[in-house]
Parts: sequence; structure tokens; C-alpha cells
Amino acid sequence: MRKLKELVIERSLLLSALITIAVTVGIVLVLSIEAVNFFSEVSIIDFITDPEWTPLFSDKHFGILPLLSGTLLTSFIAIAFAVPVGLSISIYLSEYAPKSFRRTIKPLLELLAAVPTVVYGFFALMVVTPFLQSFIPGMSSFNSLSAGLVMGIMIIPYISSLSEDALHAVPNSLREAAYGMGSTRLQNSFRVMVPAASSGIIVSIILAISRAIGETMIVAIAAGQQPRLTFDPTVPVETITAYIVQVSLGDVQHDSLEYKTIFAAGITLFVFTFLLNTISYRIRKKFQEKYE
Amino acid sequence: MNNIRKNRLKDQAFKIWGIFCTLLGLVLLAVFIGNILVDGIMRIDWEFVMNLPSRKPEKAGIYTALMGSIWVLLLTTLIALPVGIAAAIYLEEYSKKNKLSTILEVNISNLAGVPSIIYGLLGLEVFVRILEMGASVLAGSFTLALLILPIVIVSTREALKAVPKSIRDASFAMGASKWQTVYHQLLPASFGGILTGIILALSRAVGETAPLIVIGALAYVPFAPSSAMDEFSVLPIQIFNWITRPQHGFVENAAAAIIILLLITFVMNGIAVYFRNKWQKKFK
Amino acid sequence: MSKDKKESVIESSIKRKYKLQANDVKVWYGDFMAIKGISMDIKPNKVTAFIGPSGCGKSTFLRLFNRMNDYVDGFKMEGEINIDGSNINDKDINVELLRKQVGMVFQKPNPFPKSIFENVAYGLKIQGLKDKAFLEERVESSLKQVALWNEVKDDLNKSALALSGGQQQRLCIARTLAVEPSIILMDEPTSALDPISTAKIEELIYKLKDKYTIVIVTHNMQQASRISDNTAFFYLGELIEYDKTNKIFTNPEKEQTENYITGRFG
Amino acid sequence: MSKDKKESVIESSIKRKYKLQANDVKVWYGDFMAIKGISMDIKPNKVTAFIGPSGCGKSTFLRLFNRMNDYVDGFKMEGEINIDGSNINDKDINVELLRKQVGMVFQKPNPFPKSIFENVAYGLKIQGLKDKAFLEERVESSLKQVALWNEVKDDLNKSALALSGGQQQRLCIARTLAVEPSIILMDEPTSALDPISTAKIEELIYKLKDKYTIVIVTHNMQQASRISDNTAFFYLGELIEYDKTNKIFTNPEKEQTENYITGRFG
Amino acid sequence: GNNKGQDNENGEAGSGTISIDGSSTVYPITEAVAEEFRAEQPDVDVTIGVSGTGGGFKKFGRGEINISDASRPIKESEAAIAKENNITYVELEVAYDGLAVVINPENDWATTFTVEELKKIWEPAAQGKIMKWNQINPAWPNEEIHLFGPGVASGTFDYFTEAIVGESGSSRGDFTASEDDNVLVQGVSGDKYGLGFFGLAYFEANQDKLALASVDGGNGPVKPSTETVKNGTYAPLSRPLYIYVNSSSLKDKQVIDFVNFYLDEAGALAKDVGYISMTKEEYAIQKEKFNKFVKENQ
Ligand SMILES: Nc1ncnc2c1ncn2[C@@H]1O[C@H](COP(=O)(O)OP(=O)(O)OP(=O)(O)O)[C@@H](O)[C@H]1O
Ligand SMILES: Nc1ncnc2c1ncn2[C@@H]1O[C@H](COP(=O)(O)OP(=O)(O)OP(=O)(O)O)[C@@H](O)[C@H]1O
Ligand SMILES: [Mg+2]
Ligand SMILES: [Mg+2]
Ligand SMILES: O=P([O-])([O-])[O-]
Repeated sequence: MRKLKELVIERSLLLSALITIAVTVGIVLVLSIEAVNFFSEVSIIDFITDPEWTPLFSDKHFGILPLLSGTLLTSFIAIAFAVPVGLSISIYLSEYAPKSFRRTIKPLLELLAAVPTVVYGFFALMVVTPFLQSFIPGMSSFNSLSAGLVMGIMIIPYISSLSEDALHAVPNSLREAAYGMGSTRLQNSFRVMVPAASSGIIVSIILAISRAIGETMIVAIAAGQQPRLTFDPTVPVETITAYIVQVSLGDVQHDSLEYKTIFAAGITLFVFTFLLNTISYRIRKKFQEKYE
Repeated sequence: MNNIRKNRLKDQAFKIWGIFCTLLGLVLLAVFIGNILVDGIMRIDWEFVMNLPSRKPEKAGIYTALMGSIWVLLLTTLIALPVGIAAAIYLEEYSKKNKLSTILEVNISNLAGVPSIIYGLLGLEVFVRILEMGASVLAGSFTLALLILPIVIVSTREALKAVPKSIRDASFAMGASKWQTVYHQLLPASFGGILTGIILALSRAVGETAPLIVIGALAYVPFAPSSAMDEFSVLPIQIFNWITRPQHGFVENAAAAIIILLLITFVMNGIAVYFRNKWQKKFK
Repeated sequence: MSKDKKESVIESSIKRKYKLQANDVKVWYGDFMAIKGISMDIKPNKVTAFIGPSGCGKSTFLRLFNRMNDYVDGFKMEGEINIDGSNINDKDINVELLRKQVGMVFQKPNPFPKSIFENVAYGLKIQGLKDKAFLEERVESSLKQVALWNEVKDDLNKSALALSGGQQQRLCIARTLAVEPSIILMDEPTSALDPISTAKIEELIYKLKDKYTIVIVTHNMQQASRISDNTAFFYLGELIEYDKTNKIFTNPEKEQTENYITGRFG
Repeated sequence: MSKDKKESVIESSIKRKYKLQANDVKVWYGDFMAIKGISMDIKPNKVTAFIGPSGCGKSTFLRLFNRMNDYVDGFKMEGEINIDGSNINDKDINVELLRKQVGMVFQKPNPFPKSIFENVAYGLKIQGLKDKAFLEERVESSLKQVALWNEVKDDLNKSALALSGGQQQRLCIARTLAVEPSIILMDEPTSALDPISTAKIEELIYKLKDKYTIVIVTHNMQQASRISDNTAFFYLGELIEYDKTNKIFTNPEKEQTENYITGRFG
Repeated sequence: GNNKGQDNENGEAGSGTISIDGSSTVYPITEAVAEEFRAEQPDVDVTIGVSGTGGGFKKFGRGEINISDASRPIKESEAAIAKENNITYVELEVAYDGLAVVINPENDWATTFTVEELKKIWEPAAQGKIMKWNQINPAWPNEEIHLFGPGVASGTFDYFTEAIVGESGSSRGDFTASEDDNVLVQGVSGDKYGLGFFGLAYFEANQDKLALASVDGGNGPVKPSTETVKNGTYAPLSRPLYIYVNSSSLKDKQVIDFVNFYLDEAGALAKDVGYISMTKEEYAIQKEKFNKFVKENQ
């Protein structure tokens, strides 16, 4: 009796765990079925090489490059801002700051990631862009710079918190060894701690990149909705995510071309984040083994 | 001698830089919140909370969006919680290290990194179209539930992990079965941690906009949902809608609604941090 | 023979004679071989001490007798563990019942984060016993056996975590006694305690051996020599020497044993 | 007196006479008092052993001599620690320089996750020394001192983590010797090692005491009696007894000391 | 719409739902009507989406909504789909709108456009080629031109391309296209070299941030205003706005009530939200048309 009960419980717990697999399968199926439909109408070569993305206009082009460049540009700006700042914060918090300071400041910083992104979009559009325009004349009111910077603010805690965790996880014995040899805190940080925590730090950066690439509302609101192949941060661009939102705001009729394009765009996004996630998972696994 | 001096100086310089960076994030947050407060605080009153949407900014309120958010949160919790906690218990307490557990693990870590808009596409196809839920509260809740499922699982696992192994040892050694150990010891002991994770997950769900736009949540819904199949709007969508209105009055409304949304998010985060601190002490 | 019957037979036979026996036991954690073929007989109503340097496999071996390694990832064993002639790794064996018969006390006191009462009553409750009077009576008698009753009787609802380390450890022993085992395994039960608590627990162990078979792992050789009847010296997964405690400490056969007890390493 | 001058005076005086001295030292971690007023003189060119049960404050006290507790949260101290008459908690003291003079070896071998060469050269490199020939020469001589040179000379670029525990610990000692300290603090340096490695390190300590003042914490009383000249017994944050090692182990003054060394607790 | 409650016996105040979708241009009027209608029949739940005229007609053709807002007449292809699904409907005019061509207030060179110039900017051939102001008119600055316009699902886009390029839906693709008119307002108001077009009402709400360009349709430059739209001199960018009601909705009494209410109040409300109302007589004609449609389908 008791054994049976235990078995039933175990099976239902397992079932719950398997639901997560179903979700992934669902995502992959949904995206690929619609994408296959899409690619039966549009050649994959065009999709990858055509420099224009105008699927909704009468002269249709289906080149993902403009959306991709918009995505990469905004993400690059965000990362370029967030990595140095986030890393410095993590090193400061883990190697310099008193514990009590760390304890209060960490959750406060994490609030930066908790702010709903639609709010950040508002911030970028209403505050940051006008501010930047005051010393970058000719800057468009939709641009990747301000969206990227604000996105950078949003992802700071991903880097600072996770890198701090990684630094914190380095056995204290290494820290003691370094200090015991007469290192300053800076030498200890950069010569011993950062190399020892490098995998965790890399994971945090990858996660931040993946967040930036998948971020939607900030870029949909503040970066503009104009797919163009450019790396000029002062003009409007459109990201993959913003495109999906743009189309979704209208009616997305099943079987229509618009419907398929958002799935084609979606699968591109998915592939990118999937690769990043897989890499970071691998690194994380290795890293865990190191200190167990 | 000189070298040691120089090293000390560099050390001090980095310390100052570190403090600067740390404060930079916070100051930006403060500037931003200050800005919004200036824009919106005067707009907030009881009427603003209780009014229906309106074409006149000064008459418009967030009642329906707020009720929509509450509905979505409740349903999302109902859906994600049992599944998430059960899956976490399975992975942490039952599964042996084998192919399946590795697959599950990789899979969950991947799901956690899937952009929210992709969940929107999944919800659109599966819940809205195939299961014919339409752009209903239920479809939205299912979509968000899948979105936060990995977060719930990961944080529940962390909470279970934090229960010292000695508690499991003690319980097993007393002749308790696996489920008895989970039910009598592990769940009560990790309750604080699980709660923390769930509140954090929900505070993420309450701010999600993109997936709900994708599944087709509406712009003008002048009534609160009364069933799970009703159409709905939520706070972030209402904000998005107001940001995109031309009249200045709506920008004020957006700011005011943002204050309320931030308040909800921050309070949830605060509660979560409180529980986390309280709970972490238990095992120290 | 039906399952239930078989179990009850084992139960009663354990109660009757309780003798532990290992036959050529090998244990692996993944690829690492932690126990390299150990055979050993443990006598009833005696205290047997396991000694040896850190990592030699004392805990691993001890935990075989109540199958506490079952849930350890990568754990694999060969050979036989018998309790009074019955192989406890037999398919028909109910592990939960086995553990009720073979109690265990750990190195770090590990009370549940519940009240004192709940801690002691836990083992009975999970067996489905609910009768309040019975539970109370059993809790009291168990706490009295470990000489904790007078210290806590006024406050049984206090959290067990509020007790001192020594009190916690005695509570853990009481918790084990409450389900009336016949064998008690102890893994360094005093190593986290102060001298006074240590003395109290040693005293308790001495008293308990009338009714129970006790196996104790300790890294304190003086402790082993004070309280045990027999001592087993383990080294690198092997049982180097096993004999009367007196013999081991005064005149060991093997050089390794001598090196260890004279503190040449460890 | 200018900062630079003062530092160099300390440096040279440390080199000359190196005597450690604690005057009524008290230490708190937060509200918890870990050292309750200890005064003690440690003789140069001798091995001094600290013994006592777990948590009695041996490590805390040892780490005062190179100010390793500085970064510990909640750490607070009163009293004076002098090295050859200079208060090392003086504002003018450069901690990094102090630590260069007072080397430390830890319980668990803690090599940096770098190559063997980088490990030994680390202390010199962070002082800004870059001359390759000089570094190589110093690495070689340090590794020779700990008798590791022959084992690793062909593979100095191998990761230090690939060495065995005993080799790692000797590497950590070599790393300390490379910056030419005058005092070496060791916190249970052999407790994680096998008997052969332990013997090697004990031998090394014996050899080093000609040139260095060594303070060693150990929980192995036989080890203390084998290698030390003087022994200090700590208990609950107090220095109970401090005397010639011989005296402590054969004829201690205090009952607590006797209880401890006869294994009545711990 | 699905009937949520029972229809009220005495017919005074009904209940149930009305679902509306479609043009973002018409949205403000419909929203205003819905808001006022709530005062009359508070138990009727009205939802309004803004999928754009094209999006609205798609849903309308599938019978998913009761009323479709439109800023252009239904297309033949859209009508065919409705017919396929056995949906008959009535088209009702509710107001007039002018299509405003807007520029940044700092733009002091291009305050008037001829239809040819607009065509040169917006036609498909311009894509990737006409990138600077001076390519349109050599007197204009040698600066990049930044274009903003409604998305392709919108009636405004269809109407504009029809009137300017000559073929509905035909335009260049490299501009910021948004269903969301405020994106366009933001875009042009924040960009000295911006140019955009959208419904006149959105301009009125943003007069402080934008400037209005005159359009020369052959009879000299004209700025859109209540007058010029009403009397048709603002050509070719004046147009009527519509709602479409389908026959199957007529079994829900609240829809009939709502449409009647709409036609009664549209005059005042359209003006209120920045549109140009029709004359009383014109509304009376629409009402008659609707009542006839109701009778035919009951
Ligand atoms: N769960 C595990 N997975 C892998 N290896 C393990 C595990 N538990 C123990 N080991 C290894 O098995 C060997 C024996 O461990 P065990 O804990 O039995 O030693 P011990 O004699 O009890 O040591 P100690 O005195 O430190 O408690 C050790 O080398 C240990 O590292
Ligand atoms: N960082 C710290 N924060 C708070 N308390 C501490 C800290 N480090 C040590 N203690 C406490 O101070 C006391 C002395 O610790 P210490 O590590 O010096 O003991 P020890 O004699 O070296 O013990 P062991 O033999 O276990 O190494 C202990 O009670 C310990 O719990
Ligand atoms: Mg053990
Ligand atoms: Mg210590
Ligand atoms: O939203 P539209 O009116 O342009 O269709």
C-alpha cells in the first residue's frame, strides 16, 4: 500500500517535470512549423542575404539582416555599458565592501532588473533620448543608443549579481593565500579572484547578452520601428523582438504572411538565445565541478 | 618600496571607481523614479485607481487593467505553482543522475533563457488558436505560467538544496519514506525560500508586456474580467497604450500607472527579500 | 512466504539476536572504490568502535547497516550485509522498517527545525501512530533515557534548535530510542561537543549497551578506548585490524594500526 | 620619521631579531569574544605549537600576527601585537609589507589555479619584480628548500592543481619562502595530508627552524610533541598553559591541559 | 459577440457584449461613443481593439467581431471573404478626416508639397534611392530624410498610397511604419529632418510639437482644416470614416442600440476628439440606412 502510494507520488512529480520538456517541444514545434511554411514561400538564401526587410509592403523583401543588425546593435551598446560597470560593481562588492553594505546594496541593485521593461521604454523615450539629443545634434528621437543604454542599466544586475556570486564562491582559502602573500585587494581581485571565477563571470555576461537580445519593450518603444541595415546608433532601427510586437499590435491572421514572418523572426531569435544558453550551461556545469 | 606605494594607490583608485559604479546604478534608478514621480504623483488618487478607461485623460483610470493584472497573477500562480514545485521536488529529491535528469536540467536552464516574446508566440499558437481560448485571461495566464515555470523550478530547487543534508539523513534514518521526508521536513523547512522564489517570479509576471501583446490583449476593455474566458488588459499594457497616446495628459496617466506598477513590483521584491533574509538565518 | 510475514519475521529475529555481519563488501562512489572488500562480524549488546584517518571509509561502512547510502548518487555496492542472518539488501526488505530497527546518530546534532516534542514523536508519527497519550508517554520515557527530561520537560514546545549542542545531540539520541530500535549506529556523535556534553553522552552510551547493539565511529582514540568493547581500524577502504579494544590499543598486530594510534599521521 | 623610513626600519629589525609578542590581546567577532585577553612571547628561531580543542581560538590568535583577520567582518581587537618591538597594528604599518615578512601556510593546501612556476613567483611578481632570470632562480631555490624541485622541475608549467595534496602543501610553503619572510605561521598544515606527506613536512619544518621563526597550530598532539620546542594550550579563548613542549606533555600544571592531552575531550 | 447575460425583458437597459476592432483612426470616435454609451447601458461590455482597418476587416470577415472601424471602404477581396462566410453587412459613414502631412516645426524649407513630390518620396521606386531632402527638391538641404507613416494594416496607409502613389498599399518599405500614431508624432517631433503623415486629429492633439505642411493637389497649396476637409478643397487627402456592422450581430439588441446611439452622438463626439463631423442630414441618412438594414435582417 505504502509502496504504491510512494510510486504514484513519484510518477506524478515526474510528470510535472516532463511538462517542461513539453514546453520546449511546443516552442520548437510551433516556431518551426510556421517557419517551414514561411521558407516554403521564401528562399532561405534571400532570408539570410537580402539587405532589406519589407514583408508587409507591396515590394516584398525578406532579408533578416536589418532586424538582426538592429538587435545586435542595441545589444552591443547595452553590453558595452553594462559589462565594465557590472564587473566593477561585483568586484567592489565581493572584495572591498563590508558585508553589511553588500547585503543591502545587492537587492537594491537587483531592483534594476525587476523594473518592468515597459517602464524602461518610457524612461528611454521620455528622459534619456531628449537628454542625449541635447548634445548629439541630429539624433533621431528613436535611436538605438538610448534604447541600448537603458537596456544596459537593466542588465547591470545580471552581471553584477551573478559575477559577485561567482567571486563569492571562490574558496576563501585562495583569498587568504593571496593576502598571505602580501597582495593588495586589487592584486588579489584581478590576479587571483577574477581568473578563478572566470567561468562564472563569463556565464553572467552570456546571460546578460541573451537578455539583451531577447528584450522587447524597451526597443519596441524607444529604438524605432524601421528595419535598416546600419550601425549608426543615432538613427531608428528595428529589432527582431520589436518587429514581432509591431505586427502583433495589428491583427495577426492565421495563415497570413505577416503571421509567418513573426515566426520566422521568432525562430531566428530563438536560435541565437538557444546557442547562448547552451554555451552558458556548459560553462556553468564545468564550473560547478571545479569547486565540488 | 615605491612599488608597494603604487600598488596601494591603484588599490584605492579602484575602490573609488567601484563605489562610483555601484552608486551609478542606484542613482540612475533614483533619477528615473524621481522623474516619474514628478510626472505622475499628482495624478494618483482613489478615482484614478477606480475609474474605467476614458478618452479624456483626466477621467481615465486603471481599474480594469489593475483587475486584469490581479486576475492574471492569480491564475498564473494557480497554474505555475503546483507544476513548478512538483517538478523541482522531482529533480532535487527523486531523480537519479542519468540521461533523463540531464536532459531535464539542460532543458530547464534553456527555458529560463528563452525570451519572453517567444512564449508569446507559443501562447498565441497553442492557447489562443489551437485550444481556442481566444485572447482571454486564461490564455494570458497560461502563457505567463509557462514563462515563470523555470524560475519557480529553479528557485524551489535552490530552496530545497539549502535545507541541510543532515535533515534528510535524520528523517531517513528515522524510517521515513521519501515522500514523508519531503512532506514533513523539506517543504516546511524550505517554505521561506520557495515563497521568495515565487514572489520574485510573480513580480516578473506582473510587469510582462510583450507576450501579452503577442497573444492579443486588448486596448480598450472598460470592464473587469468576471471569468477566466473574458478578454482583458493588464497594467503594463495600459501603460504602453498611454505612452503611445498623443495627448500630454496620457503621459501623466502613464507615469501615474507606472508609479503604481513599480510600487507593486518593489513591494513584492521587498517581501521576497524579507523572507529570504529571515529564512536564510534559519540555517546559519 | 508473504512479504508482510517475511518482514515481521525479520523484525522479530532482529529483536531477538541482532547481530551484524558484512561479507566481502565493496563500495564504489562512481569510479572511486571507497570500501575494498571488508568482512566483519559485530557482536550483539556490545559497543564496537570504528577508527581510522579521515576518508578511510568509516562512515561509508557504517551507513551500509541501515542502507543510508541508498540515495547517494553513484553509490554501488557488492557483497552482503546481514542482520541476524537476513540479507538487508534483499528485494523484499522494507527499508523504512529496517531503519526503524537500526537507528542512527550523526556527527553534527541534526534536530528537525520543529519543537522538542515533535522531534521525538516524529518516528512514531510517520508510522501512523496518533494516540496522544501514547505519544506523550513515549516521548517522556525516551527523554528520560537520555537524561534530558528534567532539562526540557517544562518546555516541550520550544524549538529544538534553541537547545545547546550537547542537548541537541541527546535529543537526537532520544528521537532514535523512541522508535525502539535494536541497533544504534553513531557517526562521531561527540566530535562537535564540549567536554561536559561529551562525558554525558559517553555515559549514556555505556548505559545503553545493555539493551542495544551500538556501533560508533570516532576520531578520538581515547574515547574509543574508554567506551568500546571492540575496535576496528580502517585505512584506505580496508579493514586493517579488528579486535578487542584493549588489544588494539596496547598491542596492535599491524604496523599501520600502531602508527595511527601513536599519532604518526591523521 | 617618514613612512618609508619607518617601514624599512621595521623590515630590517624584523630580519634581525624577529620576536613575536602579544600584550593583553582581546578579539571579538561581532558580539562574540573569541580571545579573552592573552599575553605571550614567542621566541625566535624556535618552533612554537598552539594546541587546544576546536573553536578555542588558535587560528584566530595565529592570524593576528600577519593581520589576516583584517578583512573578516565584525572583527575587532584590543591590545598589542608587536613584532620585534614594533606594534604591527600601527597606522603607519604597510600590511602588504608585513605579510611579506610574516608568511602563512594554511590547513588545506591552497595553491592558486595557475602553473607551479606562477604560484611560486606570485609573491615576487606582485612586488613588481619582473626580471626573468631572477624569478627563475628564486623559484628553483624555493622549490629545492621544500624538496619539491626534483619532482616538478620538468614541468613547471603544469597546473598546480594537478599535484597531490602533499605536493600542493609543500608548494604552498615554497611559495611563502620565495618572498623571504622571517616568520612563518602554519595553521594545521598537515591535517589534510597522508602519513608520508605529513612526515615530509614535519621534516621540512624541522629544517626550516634554523632560518625562520615558526608558529604552528595543530590538533595532533603527537605532532606537537615531535616537532615543537614550546607548546601553548588554548581553551575557550584563553591561554591556559604555555611552556616547554616537554613539560606540557609530561607534567602539565593545569588540570584542563591534562584532560585535553589525555583525550578526555576534543 | 457572445451573450453574457439575458436580454433585459423591458428592453430599457441591455446587457451582453459588443466587440469592435479595426481602424486606429476611427478608434477615438468609437471609444468616445462607447464611453458615453456606458452611461446609458452600464451592463453592456464594449471592447475595442486597434488592429488597423485591414486587420479589423479580416476579423470582421471571419465573423469574430460585431463592428469594424474603417478609414477606407471595404476592399473587394475583403468583401469576398465576408461573403464566403455568409456575412452580410452595412457600411455607415460616421465622420470626415483629413490626412495631415506633418513636418518638424524647425523645418522651414518644405512647408508645401505637391502631390508629385509626395509621390517621388513615397513610391516603391524611392526605396533606398531617395534618401536626402535635396533629391526631391535641390533647394532643400543635403540631409537625410527620415520618414514616418502608419503601418500597412491601416486604412490611412491604404488611403494615402491610393491617393498619392496611385495604388493602394504600394509604397517604399524603408520608413518607420507604426500602427501607433504616437510613434509617428514622437518621430517627427523629435527629428528636424523628419516627415510623416497621419490623421488630422492626431495633429490637432500635438500642434505644439509639429507643423502642418500644405498639399498642392493642382489648385494651389491647401492646409487641412475643418473647412477645407468639409468642402473638399483639401484634395486628394480628405476622406470619410466608416463603421461596418454585420447582420448576425443584429440578434443582439445591444448592438442595435449601440449603433443608433453612435449615429446620434457621432456628430458631437467626433468634433470633441478632433475630427470633422458630418451634417445632421447626413447622419439622418446613415441612420435610415441602418434601420432598413435591421428590418431586412430580422
Ligand atoms: N557521496 C560521495 N560521493 C563520492 N565520494 C564519496 C562520497 N562520500 C564519501 N566519499 C569518499 O569515500 C571515501 C570514504 O568516505 P567516508 O566519509 O566514508 O570516510 P570517513 O572515514 O568517514 O572520513 P571522516 O573521518 O572524514 O568522516 C572518501 O574518500 C570520500 O571522499
Ligand atoms: N569569521 C568569524 N566570524 C564569527 N565567528 C568566528 C569567525 N571565525 C571564528 N569564529 C569563532 O571564533 C572562535 C574561535 O575560532 P578559531 O577558528 O580561532 O578556532 P580554532 O581554535 O582555530 O578551531 P579549529 O581547531 O576548529 O580550527 C570559534 O568559536 C569560532 O566559531
Ligand atoms: Mg565520516
Ligand atoms: Mg583553526
Ligand atoms: O488605423 P487606420 O485608421 O489607419 O486603419
